[in-house]
Amino acid sequence: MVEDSEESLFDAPPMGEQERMVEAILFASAEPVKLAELQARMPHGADPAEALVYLKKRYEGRGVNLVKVGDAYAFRTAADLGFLMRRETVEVRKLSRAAIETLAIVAYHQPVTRAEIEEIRGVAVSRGTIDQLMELEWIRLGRRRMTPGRPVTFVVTEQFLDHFGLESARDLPGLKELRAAGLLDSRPLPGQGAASDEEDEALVGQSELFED
Amino acid sequence: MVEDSEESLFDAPPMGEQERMVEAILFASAEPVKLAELQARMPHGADPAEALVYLKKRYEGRGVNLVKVGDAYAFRTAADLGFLMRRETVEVRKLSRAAIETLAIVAYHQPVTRAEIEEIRGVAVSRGTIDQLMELEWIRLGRRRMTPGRPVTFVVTEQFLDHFGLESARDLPGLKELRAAGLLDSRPLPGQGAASDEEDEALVGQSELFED
Amino acid sequence: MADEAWDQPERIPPEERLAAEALIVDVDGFEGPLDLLLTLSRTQKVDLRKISVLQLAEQYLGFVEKARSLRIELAADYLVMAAWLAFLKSRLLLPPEPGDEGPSAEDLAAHLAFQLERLQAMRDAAARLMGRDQLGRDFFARGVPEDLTHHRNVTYTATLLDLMRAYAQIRTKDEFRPFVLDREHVYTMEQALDRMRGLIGFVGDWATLVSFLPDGWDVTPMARRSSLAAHFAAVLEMAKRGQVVLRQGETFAPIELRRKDG
Repeated sequence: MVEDSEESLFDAPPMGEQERMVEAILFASAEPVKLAELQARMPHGADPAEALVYLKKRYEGRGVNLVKVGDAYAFRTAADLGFLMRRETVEVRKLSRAAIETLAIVAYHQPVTRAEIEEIRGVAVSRGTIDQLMELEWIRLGRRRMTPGRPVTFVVTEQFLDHFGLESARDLPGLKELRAAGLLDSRPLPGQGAASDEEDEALVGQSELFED
Repeated sequence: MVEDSEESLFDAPPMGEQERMVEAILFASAEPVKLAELQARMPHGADPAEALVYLKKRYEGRGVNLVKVGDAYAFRTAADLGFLMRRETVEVRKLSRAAIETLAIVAYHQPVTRAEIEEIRGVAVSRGTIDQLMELEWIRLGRRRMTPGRPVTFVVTEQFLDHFGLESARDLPGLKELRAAGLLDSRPLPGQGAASDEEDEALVGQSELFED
Repeated sequence: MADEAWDQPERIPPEERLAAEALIVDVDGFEGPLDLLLTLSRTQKVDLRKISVLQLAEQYLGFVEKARSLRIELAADYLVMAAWLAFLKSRLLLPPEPGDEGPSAEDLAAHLAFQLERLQAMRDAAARLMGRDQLGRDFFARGVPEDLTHHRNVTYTATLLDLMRAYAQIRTKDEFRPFVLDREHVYTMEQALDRMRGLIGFVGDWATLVSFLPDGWDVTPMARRSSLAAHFAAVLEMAKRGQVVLRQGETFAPIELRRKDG
C-alpha cells in the first residue's frame, strides 16, 4: 500500500503506532479530517488509510464511532446515546418547508440549477432559501452547467453529509429507488427538447461531486 | 459499589453500556466532567465510577487517554503524540526595509553605533530591527566606542558574509561603483514604483513602528 | 354558507368537499400551483401514477373558479396553471385534429402526473432526510477540539542587491528626494475664495488686491507669492460669477476690485 516505501529513508512507524496517531488526530478535531491531511501530518511512509481500517474496527459498537464523511474521517458519538447529550445539543434554526424541500432537491438532483429546483417545486425559489442553506454550509455552488446561459448549479457539501451522518451523497436514503423509478430524471415538458443527455450529466455529476 | 441498587426500580444498564455512555459524554463535553455530573446524566442505578475504571483501562496506551483533571474526567491526546498537533511551516519573508537599511549601514560603516545608524538613516532605529538582525546572526556587537557613554557598536558576522556571498565586508561595492552599476540611478528601482517610493519615504518612521 | 355556494357536480363526496373547502380558506398555505395540485390529487385517493389528470384539472379549475367567486386573489402562476389545465382538459376531451403538431394531450397529462409524483417523492425524501440522526442533536462531535498549533518558522531573506540598493538609496537620499509640496507655505485658491467671500461684502469702493492678503502671508517671498496667486485666482473666479469687478490701470499696475452692485 505504501508505494513510496523504497524511497523512504526512514521506516514508517509500526501500524499500531500509526493507528494511535490517526486516533489522536481525529480525536482532536471537531471537523472531519481528510485522508490527505492525515498523510501530511503523519511521519513519512505512514499509511493512514490502513490505520483507519483498524481504527474503525476498534471503535465498532463503542460509545464513539469512527465515521467517514466524503473523503474525510471523524469520530462521532453513537447515535443511540444522543439522549445523554441534551446539554450539548445545539439549537438548530428551524428550517422552512421551502428550505427543507430545496435542500432535498439539491441533494438528490445535484448538480441542480435554480431553474430545475423551481421546476420540481413548481414555484419560484426565494433568495432567502438558497442563502439560508448556503449560510448553513449545507449547499454550495457547483460547476456551471454547459447549457445556454451557463447557469450555476448547486451541490451539497461535506458539512451536509456530516450533519446527516452520510458517508457520501450516494448514501442518501432511497436514492436508488428514486433513480430506478425515473423520479430523478430531468424530464422537460413534452415538446421542449430532449432529456436523455441531461440525465446522463446529472448522474456523472453526482459521482464527480466529492472528488475535490 | 452500587449502593442504591436496591432502591432502583429499573435495572441499571450493563456495565458495557455504561462504559459506552461515559465514553460518549466525555468525548462530546466541552469541559472535563465530574463524577456527580456523569451520575446525574446517566440512567438511574448506573455506576460511572466503575465504568471510568474500565474505560481508563481501555484507553491505556491508545492515542488518546482518559485523564483525571482535578475531580473531573476528560480525554486527552497521549503526551507522546503532541507533535502531531503542531504543524511546522517554514515561511520565507523579505526583510523589511528598515532592517535591510540598517543592515546595509552596519555593513558599510562597521563598527557603527546605533546613534550613527540613526543619523545616516534619518530616523530612529527600533529595538526590534536590531534584535531581528542579531537573531538572524547577521550582525553582532562589536567593541565599545571609546567616546563618552562608551556606546556599543555593531559589526556584521561571518554568517552575514556567508549569506551574501562576500569574502569580507570590504568587498561591498562603494558609492562610485554602485553608481557605475546603475544602482544609483534615480529611476525607480524594479519592483518599487516611483509612487510607492515616495510613500515609503514619508512612512519610514511609521513602518518601523509596526515592525515588531 | 360556504356549503351552499359550493356548486360542484354531484359526484364529489362530502369529505372531499370539506377538503376542497379547507383549500379555499387556506389558499395562502400553498407553495404554488403544483403544491395545490398535489393536495387536490390526494382527494382522488389513488396512487399518483394512476391519477386522473382530467379529474384533477377539473378540481383545479373548480378551485380557481371558487376562489374567484369568493373574491380571493390568486397569484398569477395559479392562473397560468388554470389556463394551461383548461387547455389540457379540452385537448383530453376532444379527439386530436388531423395533422396536429406537437405533443399529444396524453403526453402532457403524463408529464403533469410525473411532476406531481416527483414533487411528492422529493417531499418524502426531505422528510426522511430530516428524520435522520443529526449532528448536534443525535450524535456529537468532539467537545474540546484541540486546535492545531501552527508553528511558523519564519526565515528572512535578502539579497546582496537588496542590501546595496538600500544603502545607495540612503546615501543619496538628498539627490533624489521626491518633490513634495511644502504645504505650510501654500495658500490654496479654495482658502482664498472662502476668505474673499467673507470680505467682499465690505468692499464698496475700489481696493487693491494686495490689501486683501491675510496677515503674515507677506513675510516670506514664497508665502507672499502663494497667497497673492491664490487670491488673484479667487477674484477672477468671483468676477466670472459676477460678484466683483476688476480693473488694472496698465500692465503690472496694481489690480483693484470692488463689489459688483446689484
